[in-house]
This record gives sequence, structure tokens and C-alpha cells, in this order.
Amino acid sequence: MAEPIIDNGVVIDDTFAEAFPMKATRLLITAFDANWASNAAVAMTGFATSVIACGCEAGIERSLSPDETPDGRPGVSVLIFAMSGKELAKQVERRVGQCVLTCPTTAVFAGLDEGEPIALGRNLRFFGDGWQISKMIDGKRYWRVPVMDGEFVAEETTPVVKGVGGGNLLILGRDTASALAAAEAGVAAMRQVPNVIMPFPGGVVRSGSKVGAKYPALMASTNDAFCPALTPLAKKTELTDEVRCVMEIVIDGLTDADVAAATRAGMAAIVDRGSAAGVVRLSAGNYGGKLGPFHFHLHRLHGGEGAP
Amino acid sequence: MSEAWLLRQRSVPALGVDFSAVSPSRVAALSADEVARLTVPMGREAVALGELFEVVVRKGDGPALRIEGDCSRLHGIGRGMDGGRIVVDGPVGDYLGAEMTAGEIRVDGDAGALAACALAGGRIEIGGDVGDFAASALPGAMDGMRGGVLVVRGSAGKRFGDRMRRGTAVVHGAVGDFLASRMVAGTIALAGAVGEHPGFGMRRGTLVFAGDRPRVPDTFSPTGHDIRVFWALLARSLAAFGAPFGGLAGRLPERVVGDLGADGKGEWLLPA
Amino acid sequence: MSSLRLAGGRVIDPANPDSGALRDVCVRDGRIVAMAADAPADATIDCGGCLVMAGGIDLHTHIGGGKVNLARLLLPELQRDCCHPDAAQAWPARLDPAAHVTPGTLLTGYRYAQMGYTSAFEPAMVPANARHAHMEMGDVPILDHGAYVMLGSDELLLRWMAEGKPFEQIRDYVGWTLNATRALGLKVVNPGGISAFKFNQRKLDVDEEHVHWRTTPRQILHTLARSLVELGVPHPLHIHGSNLGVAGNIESTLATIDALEGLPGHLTHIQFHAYGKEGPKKFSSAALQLVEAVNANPNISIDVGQIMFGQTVTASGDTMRQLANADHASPRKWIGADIECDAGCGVVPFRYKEQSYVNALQWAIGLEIFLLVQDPWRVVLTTDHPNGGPFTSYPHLIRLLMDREFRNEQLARIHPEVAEHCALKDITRELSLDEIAIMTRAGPARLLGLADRGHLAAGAAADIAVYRQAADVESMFTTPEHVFKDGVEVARRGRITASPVGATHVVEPDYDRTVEKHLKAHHDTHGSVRFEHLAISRDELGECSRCGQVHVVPCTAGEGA
Amino acid sequence: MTDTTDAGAAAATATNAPWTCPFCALLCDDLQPDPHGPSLSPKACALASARLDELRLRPAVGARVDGRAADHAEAIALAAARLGASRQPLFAGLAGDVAGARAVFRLAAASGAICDAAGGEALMRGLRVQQDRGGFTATIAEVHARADLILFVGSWPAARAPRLLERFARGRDHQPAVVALGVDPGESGIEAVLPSVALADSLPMLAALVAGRRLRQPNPELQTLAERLHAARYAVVVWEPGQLGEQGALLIEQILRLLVTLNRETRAAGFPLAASGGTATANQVFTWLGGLPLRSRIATDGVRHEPLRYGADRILSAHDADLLLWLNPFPGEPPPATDLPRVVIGAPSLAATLGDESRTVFLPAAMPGVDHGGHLFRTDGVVLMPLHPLRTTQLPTVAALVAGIAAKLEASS
Repeated sequence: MAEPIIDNGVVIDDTFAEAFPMKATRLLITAFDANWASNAAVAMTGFATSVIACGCEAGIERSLSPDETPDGRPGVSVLIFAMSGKELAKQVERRVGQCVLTCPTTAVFAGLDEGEPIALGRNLRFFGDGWQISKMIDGKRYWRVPVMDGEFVAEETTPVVKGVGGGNLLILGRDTASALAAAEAGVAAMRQVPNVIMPFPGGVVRSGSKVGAKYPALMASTNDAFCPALTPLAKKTELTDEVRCVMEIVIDGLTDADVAAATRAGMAAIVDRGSAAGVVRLSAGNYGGKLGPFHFHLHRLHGGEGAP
Repeated sequence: MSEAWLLRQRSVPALGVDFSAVSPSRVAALSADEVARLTVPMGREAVALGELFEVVVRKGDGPALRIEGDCSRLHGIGRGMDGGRIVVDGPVGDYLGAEMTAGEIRVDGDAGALAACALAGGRIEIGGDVGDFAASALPGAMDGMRGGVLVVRGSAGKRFGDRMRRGTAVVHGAVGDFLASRMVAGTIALAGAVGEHPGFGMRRGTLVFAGDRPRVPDTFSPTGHDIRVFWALLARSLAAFGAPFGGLAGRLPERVVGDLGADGKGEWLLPA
Repeated sequence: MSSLRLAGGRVIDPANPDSGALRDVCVRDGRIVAMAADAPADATIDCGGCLVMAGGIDLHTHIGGGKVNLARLLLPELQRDCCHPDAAQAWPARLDPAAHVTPGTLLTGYRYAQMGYTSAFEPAMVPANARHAHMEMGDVPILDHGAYVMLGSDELLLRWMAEGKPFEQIRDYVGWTLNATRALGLKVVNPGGISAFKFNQRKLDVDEEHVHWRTTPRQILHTLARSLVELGVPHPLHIHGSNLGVAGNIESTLATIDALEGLPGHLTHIQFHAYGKEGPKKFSSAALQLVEAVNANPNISIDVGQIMFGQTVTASGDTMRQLANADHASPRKWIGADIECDAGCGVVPFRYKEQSYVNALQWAIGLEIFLLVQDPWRVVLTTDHPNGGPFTSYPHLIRLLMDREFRNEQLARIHPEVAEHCALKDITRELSLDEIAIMTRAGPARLLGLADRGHLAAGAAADIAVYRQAADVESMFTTPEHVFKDGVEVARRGRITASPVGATHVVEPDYDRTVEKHLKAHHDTHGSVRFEHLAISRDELGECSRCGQVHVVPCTAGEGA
Repeated sequence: MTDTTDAGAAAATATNAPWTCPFCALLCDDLQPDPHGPSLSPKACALASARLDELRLRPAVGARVDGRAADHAEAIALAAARLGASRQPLFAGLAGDVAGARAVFRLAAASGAICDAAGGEALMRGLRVQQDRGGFTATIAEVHARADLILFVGSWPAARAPRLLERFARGRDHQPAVVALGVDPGESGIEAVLPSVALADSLPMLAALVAGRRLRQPNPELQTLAERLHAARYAVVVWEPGQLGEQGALLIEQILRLLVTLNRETRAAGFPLAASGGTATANQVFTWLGGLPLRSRIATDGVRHEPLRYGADRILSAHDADLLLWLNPFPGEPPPATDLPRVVIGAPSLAATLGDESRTVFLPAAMPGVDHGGHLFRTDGVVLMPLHPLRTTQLPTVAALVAGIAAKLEASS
């Protein structure tokens, strides 16, 4: 292993985050005001932390001002990632059907220009029980479904593109408060980067995992090498005694460059706060490079290189 | 390499001529002589293009045809066209761009009846007036215009958009009686005066009356619901058609639905 | 008239001995004649490598009359820019097959002749519309023709049955009607049902009473079939049964056979009447049940009414069923009519789709019937033009019947559930040329009583088709080398070479003329034209049929006469 | 210059011979022409009586060529020559019987003619509905047997088919209720529903009410009418395409919509009343021969059907033809004004309406149902009525004249 970089007192491991190809789409949810757009977006991206049991990973990308939305209303942009186009279509239909169609005043539009289309309003329209109306406007089809507050407008389809899931950054802190504060700062910086989401609650996950377990039924289990409770016990540990708390930020993005940019922004924000803020090291999770084609080397990112 | 052609009129044909065989893609591959020898049916005879026109080759970046002169006896210009571009400097006969699937036609003059009839794709722009049954259906066909864009800068005749199913048609001037009769779907936007009985028997589809506000028949009923989302989308799209449609976004319309004598899912949007 | 020798062809003539032998067929004065092998003929055509067959006979094809013209009026888009009334048009033209769904009479005659058919019979002539039907048939060039007149939903029959009038009076009414309308046979359509629909009854099973007249289809069927036997009319009662197209209608079809009590009956477009209601879609093939009944009842003959995939139009007198079908119209438009207290009509366009479960099953059922009935003399090849598909699809249909490999290729394209479960997939039978000749020529001629048609023995009419033998029977049967009508060559390799006027085939059964006073009394009260105008005279028939010959098919003295 | 010798004396073959009145689309055949009296049997309507009275003034006109008398053969030859020279003939009028229409179709096919009927607008109005939506109709005997509510829409046909109601209702035990919508039936005593709006407003409203739609302001009279239509066992709606205005096809389609709705639960049918003169007959004949109806161009390379563009007036004003062949053996519509060469085949009385004859061949023709037998379709399009001569004449039939021209044309080509 090469020499670690130490910047502002924070050690940056010479390692890389390993990420996987996913399928992704972006939806624009608009509403009467920002609050209702947010309500819909929060609900539809809820319980979407990991594909392992949620079917997809989803999150709010950012808020949209009226001049950024197709209908000139406030909105929210969300990204949804899944392991296949088929699963993504299923998740979009369920989540939009249950969380957007139902939510007062909302409308939903495709947020990407190109890609393989999957159904957005195409199947939701049947809620209209024959009263739905289709409109083609400038080559795009919209469905207008009568509902109690007026009509729910949904674009017919949304394009699906290849995305990247599973980018990550591990923050090794001296204690809970400092690790959490650093993670929050990292997430806040990452949220400024377009085309990415951090799907876990608050953007942060504490239950980092390794592949497999002693129990045959489990696909993944706790990342013992990064658990402070196991520093003296685990067969192999990545921690030193001064590390008492580790937080992880998982990043899904439309491209590897987007994930890289987010990782870089997050690292920079944490490093800026310095070791004085309680962060000992930054590291990343990988499987030895055998499982995912996308490798995000922390040193290169810290050095300003764009792509991994 | 495809050529662009200019047909400069020598003489107005004695009778109506069926011009539908002269498409940009067909003539693109021909030599000037071949174009001149190309015949079009005129009654029981066939008349060579060279007899009617001086054939001039022009530089072009794709299959294109420019026709200059009084073409009001040329019927079916651009009929069934599947790409390329036709520009006519002068009036044209019936069936302009009928059954066209792709490409572009511009006419700087008036067009006869049945223009854009069964239009499926592409764009037709008529600088002058258009006759009856523009954007309508062929006899027996369940659908009229089914895609593409028709823009009429002047006025339109009767039965505009009869059985129209899809696409967008825009009239800057006045439009005749029985506008959008039996309309199946699609969008028609109007900026001028409207004749009698618009929307007669319309089943679905959208009429936007940006100019004169027609009398609302008793078989149309208002729906007071919020259509701001749809209106924003539509108004933004229509703004591209120029002045009378420019400020629509700020004129939230009244909406009525009908014709209840038919399926009743058509809508009129009457901007404030 | 000169003589002609068709030399050295393989003669497929199953009505006579030695079918399949290589021999000459000779013609003089429009008739087949026996000529010595060395006797000189004015013209000789080398038919080496060819099959020589009698001209085709379509015994059930809607070629003329009100509903056919309504279909043409309803569907101009099928004829748009593709209709060629002129004989010179080459065949097979590059035409949309849909152009043959509602062809004009000229195109009808030419297309049939171009396929080697020389006779075609209109199966549903409404009495009130009989003149019109004869006019249209008269304008079908080349083909011999004739029509079956419709009774069974006419108010007079139902009234007389309800009033318990003597059978003889009804029989004589049938005899009068056949004469008056210049018919060749008698057709019943949804017995009593067309009338019941006028009284707003929407369904009528074989043993169900007409809501107003209280008669049942069973009684109507038996009365009409018995009338024909007593009048000696050769063609059995032509029966379009109850519940056409309805899942489970095999019950009414079997009840119809039962109602005949052994009397002759021809069940037409039987495919549309052979449906069960098993399976997940409650729609299944009842071909096996039907075939069993046909095999067991020698009084029964059938034509199939095979459906072919693609656009067509259904034109039927069965207003009751057509109204029920109208919601499936494609394109979504249709015409119906209540007609003159005689009958009705419904014209509903249809598109049969390979991927439709119902359509695919209908297709399979038709083929199953063709391939499972034992006696080819009682099965006639039809698509019920245009109801199941246009008549121009016959060569394709023949190939499906003669070529199992081809059939299985088609089977692979249809709705997978049908392809997997239908009996058709296990049927290995391939029909022989003799069997095809029976189903398309000899059989229909025999069923119609046309003694001098459908075969090539000396004395028969010289209606002959000469096909160049080829492995692909579809192309072979599409374009014969030569077609002769009454000895005159009318088509050569797909080009029409002559356009004679065909003959009208009629029956003129004897009946007791006293029935006319009852008829007049009824018409004076209920009719819309004077009684004297109901009957078409021989002279008037000539006006209608462009002075074509009239062939009176003899009626034998019936059992009861 | 009329020959008033006899309409009657030379007339009717036998007093009791059947005769079919050809003067309106009802084609009544219960009239007994009286060869000596001033009129027909008492059943005769005013229309038939007037037409027969006109026949007594038989203008003695022979063939004419460019304004002068000519012999028949010369006129036929000239007609054929001009037709042969035409690059695009227009055949219009097209009244007459089946035999005439059969002959005209063949001549049209030989000359590539565009064919339209007199009153083609009205014909197309009904036709476009059949093409675009279909129809559901009844025939006279059916209406007579079953109708308990008869609704006239938009016109009162007493002047054009005087005996229509009589044919529907004579001798019935239960007389049908008769209502007129959107038209005042004058002195007839027939109940009228006259909502204050135009038919183009009232028909959609009636269709909507029959379909059970809720309207903002339902017209109470129409509401009642809708209820009566539902309650009827067999409602029959009668209309005249020729009286429904330029866009009458749209109105007819609304009537059809209403009938389809009614037939879901009860029974109902339409009864379009055709124009007189046999143009509907020509339409039937052209349709069966060529597969497409009138307003078609018939040529050896195909039939092209243009219900809008092939209107005779439109063709003439657009210079889409260079010769007019006008055909009408019944007294009635004269050929349209045109500066094109004309061949006019028709009733002798047409001679007086020709105007400038400088390029006109006129061939007088016998009148079907008066001068010779033949066949015409009754208004319901189902019953093809046989016609009988009422008098003897030397005039050739339309069929013979047209066949004569066709033979000449063929000989010269």
C-alpha cells in the first residue's frame, strides 16, 4: 500500500470505492407550491435506501424553481436507480402511483431527454377509468387523469439511462458527534452536485456491509473491519483505537463522473473542516475490484482528477 | 447525391393535373431531362413536366423541390410525401400534402380543398387561405389528420379538422363552419373569427380559441377545475406559432367539454 | 362451333372413373365430347404437365344483392385507388388483398375466372330484393350464377305457422317463392331470429319461442326442409343456424341437425357454428363434436366458411347477431336494416387477427372440420366470401389443406395458446387433388343438382380449368394456364380473354297455384308493392341478367308429392 | 311546337295493367292510369297528377346539333366524336333506370369520365354517412308493420313524396304517432316539435338526451321527445338528405347515433327519403359494377372516388373537365350552365332549357316508366321496382342512345 495523503490533518487512504452499473431515471414532480412537491417527492423516494430490499434506490436530487419546470410551478427533481430496467419500471409505477398521483396538486414529468422509455403515465392513466385524456404536445404524450382536486397530469413515459450505484465514502471519526457532523457536511456538499443522490436517511448510512455472512441466508452482513466494537476481535480490522465511530455516504449517480464529482465534493468539505473537527481518516469500501467496474480512487479524486 | 429542383411554370395546364407522383425523393435521383420527361396524369392523357415547367437544377442539401407559378390546377402536391421539402411560390390545388408522413411543405399562396387530409407526419405551412375540409378525413376513413403540424396563415374553409385524430393545426385567420366536426383527438388553435357550429359531434380533442370567442352550444358544459398544468404545457407549445398565440400562458382559459351528443370528451379552451 | 382438344393433361375428375389418368379432354359446341384419339380437332392445346379439372363452383359466396352493395358503400377505403373494372388487368395484380373484400361485380367475375372458377352462387337473396340480386349477378361477367332465396323470418311464414295453416299451404308458398324470385334454392337464416329481433328479442335458441309468433326455430327448420323435399328441389335447405358466432353454439347446431329428423339439410359456414365454451376464455373448438354429427348423419352436408386473417367485412341477413357483433366492428362502423317483413341485414367490417385468441381458434376450427369429415362429397370449400375472407384466398386455403408442413408453419404464427391446444396440430391428413376437386367442383355441383357441371364426362358443360402442375399448390391454383367457360377460353395465365354472360340457374318446382289467392290477400294488407309485382317473369329475368341463358335445374317428384 | 294529339289515346296498354309511378322515390304501384281521363285513379297524388298532365303536352323534338335539327345518326356520331376528343369528360345528371345506368357505366369506363348525379350533393350527404359511420334503416313494409312512432326530422316531404305517410299507415289497426322535429308540417295536423334552435343544435341535444347525458339547459320538448323515443316499440326517423343543408351529413350522423343508442335497449330505425329521378338507382348500379359509388372517375385503369371534388359544379368551375354529358330522361333539372361542349341526353322538354346551343348535341330520350319499362330503386334502396310503359313512343331509351354512342366511340378508336 502506498503512502496515505494527509490533508489538513485528515488521512486519506489510498483505496477506492467500487460501484456497479444500475438503471436510472429522473422524474420532475411539480405541485401547487414547493411544500406539496416536496411531500410527494419525499414519500415516493421513501424506503428506497438499498436495492437489496427496497427494489430501488431513490432520492431527491434538488428543488426546482418554477422557471425550471415544464409547467412553470415549483418542483422537485428525483432520481431512481434499480438493478434492471424492468425493476425500475415496476418501482416507478408503484411509487408514482401511490405517492405522486395521490398527492394534492402534483404533476409528474420525465426529467431526462434521451434513453429507453418506460411507462410513467402510460399505465397510471387507467386510474381515470376511461375518463383520462391523452394529449400530444411537441412530440411528447401526456395523460390527464381526472382526480378530486382537478386533474393529474403525467407524461406518458420516462427515459431510462445507465447509471452508477454504490459509490461511497467512509468517514472515520473520533466520536459519534464528530463523525456525524462530518458526514452531514459531506452530504451537504454532495447535494450541490447534479445528477446524484445519497439514498440513505439523511444521506448517511451506519450499517456499512461486507458481502456474505456466516449465515448462509444472508447476502450481506455488517462490515466488521470498520466496526469499532470489533477492533480487537475481528479477524481483520481497518480501524485504529482512536476511531470510535464510522459513517458512510453512499452515492448513486447518472454517470461515473457524477459519482466522482460528488465524492470529491464530499471529501473536500470534510477535509476543509480538518482533523480538529474529529475526523481521523477517510476511506472507501470495495470488494477488491472484482465485483464492480467503477472504481473511485480517493487519492486521484483528492488530486483533482475527474474520472476514476 | 440528391438534387434540388426548381420548376418554373411555362403554362397553366388546361385541366386539373394529379401531381402526387412528383415527390422530392422521387425526382432527387433523376437528371434534368428525366425530370422534364416525367409525366403526370391530366384526364385521359399524361403531360410531361417539361411541358408545364422549365426544369432548373439548384443547389440543395437534401431532396427538395421548388415550384413557381399558378399551381391551382395541380392537385396532390406533396401527397403521400415521405421526406424532403417542397416550396411553392403561388397558389396550389386540392390535396396539398394529403397523407404525407414526413417532410416539409411551404406554400406562399392559397391552397384548395382537402389540404393536409389524413396528414400523418411532417409540417405544412400555408401562407394564404386554405379551402374546405383541410386536415380532414378521406371518405370512409375513421381518422382525419393523424399527426404532424399544419399552419394556416390566412383563413380556413369549412369542416376544418373533420375527424382529426392527432397532431396540431393552427389557423391565424378566420375559420369556416363546422370547425373540428367529429374530431377524434388532437389540437386545433385558432386566432380569428369562427364560423357556425364549431366542434359539432366532437368526441375528444382540444380547441383553443385565442381570437374570437364562439357561442357555447347547449351540448357543451363547463368544467371549473384547475387546468393550469395542462394549460402551461399547451400555451408554451402554441407560443411557437407566433403573435396571436404568444401571450396565452398568461390567459388562463375557461374550459367546456362536449359534444355531449357524441362522446363528450372534447374540450374547448376559451382564454380569458 | 369448332372443336378443341386439351391434349395429354392429367385429368382430375373424381365424379368419373379413372380420375388422375393422363388423357385428352375434347370440347365441341360448349360441351365435353368423346373424340377418338386420332380424330382431328380445330384446335389442340398441349396440356402436358398440367392438371385438367372442371371449372370451380362456389356454392356460397355473397356476390350480389343488397347487403353486398351496402358493404361496398360502407367501405370505400378498401377499394380506394385499387379497383380495376377492366378485364385487361393482369392477375395476380399487386393489390391489397382487402381490395377483394368488396369488389364490384366486374372484378368479382374476372377474379373468379382468373382462378379457374366458372360458377358462383349467392346464398342470401331476400325476396323483396330479388330483382336487385339478379341484376348484380347478371353484371358478374363470365360466371354462371344463381341464388338461394331467404325464408324463415318472413312474417307470412311465421303467421301461417302460428295460425296453424296446413303444411301444404306453406309448402306451396315455398314453391311459389322459389318460382317468383327465380331462385335455385332456399336459405334460412337464424330461423325466426331475424323476425324476433324486430320484436326486440335478442336471442333465439332452437327450441325457444319467438316472442310474438310463438314458433320455434325447430318447427321452422322442419317445415322448410320438408317443403323442399316435397317440392323436389335438389339443393337441401341451406341453413345458417341459430346463435352464429356465440360461444357454445355447438348445442344449437346439433339441435338443428336433430330438428331435421333425417331430412336433407346443408349447414352453411359451419365453422361459425362449431364453438364450445370450455377453457379459460370460455371459447373452444367444438369441431370434433360437429364432425361426429356430420359423419353420422348422411342427410347433412356442410360448407365451412373458413376464416382467413386480415381485413374483411361480414355481410349477413342475421340482423340479431350482427347487432351483437357490431361492437367488434373494425373499422368501427356498420350497417343494419329491417327489410320488408321478409328479412334483415347486417354489414359489419372485421379484421381477423392471428394474435387474437378467438380469431386464431376460428381459423383452426375451420381447418379441423375440413380435415376430419370423412366424406368429401358433403364438405364444400368456402370462406363464406367475404364473411370469413375474400374468395381470392381460396388457393391459400387449398394449400393449407394439402400441405401439412405449410399448415404447421401457419399454425406457429397464431395465438400460442390456440396453437398449443388445438386438435389441428395433431392432424396429419393432407387432402388429395381428388378431394380438393370434390370440395370445389364435383361436390357442390351434386349438392345443387347441376348434373352437367363439376365434372368432365362427355355431355358436361365445357367449364374447364387447366393448371400447370407445381409443387406450390397455392400459386398453381391462383393462376391457371387456361380457363374455359362453355368451351370459350375466358382466361389465359391470369389475363381475361373473353367475357361472356353467364347463365342463371333456377328451379321451377310445381306447386298448387291456389295458394296465390292467400298470398295476394296477405300482401294487399301487409305488403308495400302490389302482388303482381312480386314475381319476376322470365322476360324480366332476362332484363336483369343481361339475357344470359336460364338453366332450369330439374326438380324431381318429391316423396310426398 | 308541341304535339298535343294524345297523351292518353296512345297510352296504356291495358286498363288494369300494373303501372309504377316514376315521379317520386316512393314508386307507388297501386295507381290505375286512366288513358282517357284527366288523371289517374283517386289514389293519385298531386305530384303524379301534375307530372302526368305535363306529359300531355308532348314537345315534338328531334335530335339537335349546335342549335339546329339533326338526324339521330348524325347527332350520335357527333356526340361520339366530341367524346372521343375529350381529354376529361364529365357525365352528370345520371337520372334514369338500371338499364340506362348500366350503359352509362360502360361508356364512362371507355372514356375515363368523371360521373356525378343531378342533386349529387344530396346523394353524397346520405352516402358519406354510410361510408363514415354506416346506418340502420327500415323499408316501407317494415315501417307499415311495426312503427309506433314516426319522427320526421328537418323537413316535411309532402311536396316531394306526397303519399309517404299514407304508405306508412294505410289500413293499420293502430295508427302510429307522428311527430315533426325542426320543421312546421303546415296544415297536415301533424304534431311539431319546434325548439327555438337550429337543427344543428337540437339534434345533438336530442342525441345527448336519448343517451341519458345531463345537459345544462335541456330543452323540455326535446326531453319529452327523447322519452317518447325510448318508450316506443319501434321508432322510425325519417329525413330527406336533400333538405338538410350543405353539411347535412353531420346531422344524419347524429340521427344515426341516436338510433344506435335506442337499439341497445329497444328497436328503432331510420328511413332516408331519396330524391326522385333515379340518381339513387345510378348510384347503386355504379357501386355494384365498379365497387365505388358515384362521384367517381371510371376508367380502364381504375375507379377513383371523390365525393367532394367530383361534384359537377365544382368540376366545371375548376376546369377539371372539357366536355359535359348531361343525362336526365325525366322532366326536371336542366344541364348546368357551362361554356364546355355538351352532349345532352334527356326528356324532350329539356330542349327548351338548353340556352346557348352553339356547342351542344341534344338527343331526346324516352322516359322510363312512361315511355318504356325498366327498373328503379325505391327510396329504401331494397326494393327494385319494375316500371311499365304508359304510352308508345318512337323515342329511344337512354340505354339505347348511350350504347349507340359507345358503339361509335369504339368503332372510331
